[in-house]
Amino acid sequence: MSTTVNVAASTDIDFKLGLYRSQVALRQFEKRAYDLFLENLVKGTSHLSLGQEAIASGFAAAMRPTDWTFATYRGHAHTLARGVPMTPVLAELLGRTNGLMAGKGGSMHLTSVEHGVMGSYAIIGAHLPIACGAAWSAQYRGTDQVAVCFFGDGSTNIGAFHEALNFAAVWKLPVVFVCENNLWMEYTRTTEVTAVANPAADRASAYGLESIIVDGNDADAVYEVALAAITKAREGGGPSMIEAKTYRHGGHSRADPGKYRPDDEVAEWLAKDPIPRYHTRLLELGVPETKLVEIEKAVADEVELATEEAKAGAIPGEDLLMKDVWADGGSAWRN
Amino acid sequence: MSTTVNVAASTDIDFKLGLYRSQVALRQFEKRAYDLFLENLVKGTSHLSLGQEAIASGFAAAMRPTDWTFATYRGHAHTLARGVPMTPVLAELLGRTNGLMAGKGGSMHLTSVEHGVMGSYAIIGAHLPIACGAAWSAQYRGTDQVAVCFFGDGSTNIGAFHEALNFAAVWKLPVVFVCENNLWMEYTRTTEVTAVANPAADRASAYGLESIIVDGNDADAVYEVALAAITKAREGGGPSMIEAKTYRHGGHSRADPGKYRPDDEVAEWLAKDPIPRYHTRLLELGVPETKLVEIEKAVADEVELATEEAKAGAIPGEDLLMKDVWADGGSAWRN
Amino acid sequence: MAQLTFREAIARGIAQEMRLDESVVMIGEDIGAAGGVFKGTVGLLEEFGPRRVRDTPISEQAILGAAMGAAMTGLRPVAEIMFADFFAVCWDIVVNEIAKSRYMTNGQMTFPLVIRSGNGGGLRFGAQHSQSVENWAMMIPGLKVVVPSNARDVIGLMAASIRDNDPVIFLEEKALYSSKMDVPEGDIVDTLGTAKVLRQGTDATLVALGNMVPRALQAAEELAEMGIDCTVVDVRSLVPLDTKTILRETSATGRLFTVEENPRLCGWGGELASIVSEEAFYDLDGPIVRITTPHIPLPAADALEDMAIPSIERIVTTVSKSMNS
Amino acid sequence: MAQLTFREAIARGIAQEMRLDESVVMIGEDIGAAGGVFKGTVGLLEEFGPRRVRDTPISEQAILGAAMGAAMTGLRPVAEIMFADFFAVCWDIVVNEIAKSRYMTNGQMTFPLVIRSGNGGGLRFGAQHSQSVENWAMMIPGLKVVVPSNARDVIGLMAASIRDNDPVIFLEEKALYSSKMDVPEGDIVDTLGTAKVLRQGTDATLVALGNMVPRALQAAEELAEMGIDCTVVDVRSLVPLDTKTILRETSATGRLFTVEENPRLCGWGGELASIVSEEAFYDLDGPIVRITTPHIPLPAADALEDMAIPSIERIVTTVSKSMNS
Ligand SMILES: Cc1ncc(C[n+]2csc(CCOP(=O)(O)OP(=O)(O)O)c2C)c(N)n1
Ligand SMILES: Cc1ncc(C[n+]2csc(CCOP(=O)(O)OP(=O)(O)O)c2C)c(N)n1
Ligand SMILES: [Mg+2]
Ligand SMILES: [Mg+2]
Repeated sequence: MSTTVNVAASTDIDFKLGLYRSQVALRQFEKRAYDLFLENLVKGTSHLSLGQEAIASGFAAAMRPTDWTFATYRGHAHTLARGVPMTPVLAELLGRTNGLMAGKGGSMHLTSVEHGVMGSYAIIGAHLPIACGAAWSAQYRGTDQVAVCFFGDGSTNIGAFHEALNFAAVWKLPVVFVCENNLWMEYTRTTEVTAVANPAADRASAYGLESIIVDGNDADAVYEVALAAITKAREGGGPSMIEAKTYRHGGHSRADPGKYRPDDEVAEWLAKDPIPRYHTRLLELGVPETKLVEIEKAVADEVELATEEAKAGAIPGEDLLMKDVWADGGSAWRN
Repeated sequence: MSTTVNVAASTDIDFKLGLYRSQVALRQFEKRAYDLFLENLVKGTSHLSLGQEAIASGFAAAMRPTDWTFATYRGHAHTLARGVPMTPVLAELLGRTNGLMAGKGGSMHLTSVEHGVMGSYAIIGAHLPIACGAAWSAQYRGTDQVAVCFFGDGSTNIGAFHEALNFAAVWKLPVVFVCENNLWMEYTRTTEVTAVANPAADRASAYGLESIIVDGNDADAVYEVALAAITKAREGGGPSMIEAKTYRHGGHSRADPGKYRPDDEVAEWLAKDPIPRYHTRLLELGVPETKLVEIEKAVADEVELATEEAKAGAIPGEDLLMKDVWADGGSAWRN
Repeated sequence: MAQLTFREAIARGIAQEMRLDESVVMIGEDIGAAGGVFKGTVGLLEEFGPRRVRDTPISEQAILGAAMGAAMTGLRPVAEIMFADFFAVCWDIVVNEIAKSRYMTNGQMTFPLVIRSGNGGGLRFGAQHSQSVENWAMMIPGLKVVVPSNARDVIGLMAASIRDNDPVIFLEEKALYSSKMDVPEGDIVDTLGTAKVLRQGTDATLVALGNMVPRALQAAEELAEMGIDCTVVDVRSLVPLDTKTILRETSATGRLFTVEENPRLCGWGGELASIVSEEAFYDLDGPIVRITTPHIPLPAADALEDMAIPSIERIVTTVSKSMNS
Repeated sequence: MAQLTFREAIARGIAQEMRLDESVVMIGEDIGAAGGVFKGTVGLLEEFGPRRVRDTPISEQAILGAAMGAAMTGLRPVAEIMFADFFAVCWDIVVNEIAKSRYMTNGQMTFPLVIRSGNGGGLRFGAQHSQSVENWAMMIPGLKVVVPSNARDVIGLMAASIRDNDPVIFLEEKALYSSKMDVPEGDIVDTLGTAKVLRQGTDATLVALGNMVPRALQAAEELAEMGIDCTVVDVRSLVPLDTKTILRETSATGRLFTVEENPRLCGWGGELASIVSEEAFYDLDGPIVRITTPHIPLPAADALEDMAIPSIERIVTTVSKSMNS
């Protein structure tokens, strides 16, 4: 697989249809996840990326299967975008044995090593240094794998962010840091507690990096900037940091209605919803509406099937509880 | 006490003689501390500021007695410069009951609350957020106290640095961060592991702060920049970060000869020794050599006396061991 | 008397002290307008204003560093670490700085501060948002550790913690936030280092903490029906530790069972076992038994989490089996 | 046979494994040209080059994050945290990430990594550079914890730790770095989870760890002269824990004494006490006694530090007093 294939692809309608499908899939999946949360079938918590799909989809399109994704608790989209099937993801949310981690991780910790989804991390900042480690390993072993690490705007104020950025820059690691700036932390506006206007981009120079901002609600734009950064990393050019401007349509987590946000701000961003935008763009490029409806329908069927399969999953038992603390598969701490 | 007094003083010979005396005192004290270390009277470890005295002295001169200093394990100079007498500091290094903390803290943790020396911290980065807290308290209580926080070049790569800088900027706290850039961490050159050339100054913009670099081997220059930053903080203008370029004459700690550093680099910096430089400047300003010799002699006597007094201090006993874990003076964790 | 939830009790306890003492200030993430992620600080911004109730960036080291610096210069901060698991990102400030600085400075500094945090499991949040960290803190000289088990105690122990001149780690059991009870009106101030005997029995002593207290009590009821009459002690604070009550109640029945939510190794129950097996050895009639979460990270799925954390059923089975063997 | 210091044994143990396995890499502050602040890595840069022995910025979270990310993708990193106290600045990566991720991912990931660190007191470094953190790690499910007490064990346990597919916290007792012993030539590989009986007695069992092992042995000699014949067990690894040996040796003498450098609360000795008082209760002839540093931060002055950490004299006095009462 070579990067030129991808570059060519970006001008290609089939490629764009793929990007559309990906975004629609993330959207429909998460809407379903939300419904299941309200039905009390998703226990615990869940953080949706509704409105932010263009970023996960655009990056995934620019990555090779052997590349690595590091996501946060808001990681459904990043997991699915890499090709992980819907059923195990949904089953994981439901805490079933057919879940991606058999229910042991839950919504915040989606991981599928076989798809290069190297974990979702629920402690702010932690995965930035961990992504550096994967990148170091690629560098050491001389593979040309790249690690892509997603995090939020509010996460730029924690210590691990700083350590990872400097470390990656000094070691020239093949890692791409992606700040999804959706303007808000949980219930607090990030600029109220951040010394600069662009929490990631305005700090790139502190690590000798270029300041890169992209419209995170435009999958094509995301794809272009992603491909450039990933290619640079792959070719030994070291890390990049990209700040993607976006917005979450819903609340922070669970059933949060997000009422702390001004109505006009929400309205402004709903108007910039990446999916209708991309839909319009495809129509303008001459794609027939029926083609798009067909995609949406296919996704809806996939979600339906995944829901059934997930709900049919077994409830995990004691065998799973005591399994895999250690590499030998067990949990014994004594003889 | 008002800032105008200090501003006037900076052009005053007596003030400059005070700065000279301060630097000489720090130098002679630490040379003695080193001798006592070699005699195995200073147990544990000790980190000297030989060559860096102009920074501690210049800042102390710009501070009011009610202001606060936060120092590192390399904190002898910062402690003495604030007016803490030599005897308790030396006795602390010797682990005696007449030590500043009766031997319980040791060389790395010098603290004298009565002099505004709010501790010396031996975990890299930790005291930057703590200094923010003192500054917050001044802001909250409406006093015009300022916190001054010293740290090394290598310390700019740890998470706490980042968190503190952002926090101070957002809350507009009266705190001045001072990076003493002596080019080296323990045995590694800081630029080898840092993404930017000026580890503090090149990152100021990441916190919306001005980039400020000063010749750390020129006490007058340090004083000027310190006074400006402290005054700004005192007047509600928020934090500053200053990078002072300097060099340590000796090794990192204990008896380290510092052989990892190139000879010519050491020679270049020895030629920039702040004390002979200041000596020459004073002569050029018309101060008679005898006056300077007199100061040096007075300091030597002070060091001699402190040595005797420190050595005469008692060895601490069990009463001290079990004292002051808690605010009630005791250490009981049970009834 | 008013019915009060555990989460409402948090705000009431803090408010009680903030009204009395201007030096009490609050700092944390989303504690202001949002009222805290667990709604433990609802109403405090409104009553005390943004000068005393301050939202912060996601910078736990800065939060606790600020609390420490403020405490050493005269304030009495109440800091929030949202989930107790996040202590791991600011542990240095807690254990190396706050806990040690009074001792290292030979008493020159005091640190009258409280660090509140949502602790423990039961909410299906998975391994990084469900830990019981009371033992992390108990292990560190210089920290006091308080874990209330009901709304009334929340108020009284919160007041005592804020008034205390030492750093207190105040752990709010997440599984209890929505529990309710009648709480008297007016100021409530309790005393740290006092365990409570909630039930007096003759056969065995169950010592429990936090979220395990209601379970131990319920188990004791069921055990009573089986003919095993248990004393139940609520530890309430691990440091200071009311060893007097625990030793007395253990000696009286001759049997000690600890009920701990933490994974087994180095839990507070081990410490109790060592104290009892040294100081009340000759009063013991049988083995000391610990009922804990197994030594594993907490799983997310509800079914798995329920198996992991000591249940009433497991307490009943373990005690009855051991008493009948 | 060659006389080897404890610090030389560190480098020898690592080199032995690096020669065998290209995936073993080292990361830490000043570990390269400087050979480590405690000179535990001298010669490794020279033999293995800067690709495999890498100096880092002062960024402990980055160091351990890097080790974790590398381990999950096929390397076997040996990371250094210079002083064990500094675990507090990167504790999240250790406890929330490294320790839990295998379990959370249902075994999709393994973390074959070793984190070495200079542990404990005795060097007059004061409270922030002298802590014993073995219990911090023992407390966390998903971590193995190894604490060797002599140069030969350093090599064998280091090799075992590097070969182990789980994360190992490998604590190097600072007070032992300059201790010396005869060590056979050739590769040495030991087994984790095996305690060693260093002395066999009939009256009491002393269980010790790390720097306390030579003291317990010496104390046993002195106690023997007083007519008290002690078994001495070196725990060597806290996780996995060789409870078989400890239970057997305790049951044989009927008395257990733990010798712990850690401040008292929640130390491993408490865990042992709870295991023994549950599983060997009927074999015990008297109280279980723990000999620990009092629950205080460690003071810097030599005189004070010597009073704080269990001394041979204190061990002798405590054991003899308890045995004769
Ligand atoms: C160390 C730490 N502190 C606090 C939290 C609680 N928390 C979870 S998400 C979140 C907001 C994060 O905001 P941002 O980085 O902008 O990401 P977003 O949720 O908007 O995607 C907070 C404070 C956490 N998980 N970890
Ligand atoms: C968190 C942490 N990591 C590592 C150390 C060990 N250490 C002590 S001083 C030092 C070098 C610091 O260099 P710099 O910040 O430039 O200060 P300098 O010693 O040059 O004054 C290191 C790595 C520490 N004390 N704390
Ligand atoms: Mg956000
Ligand atoms: Mg330096």
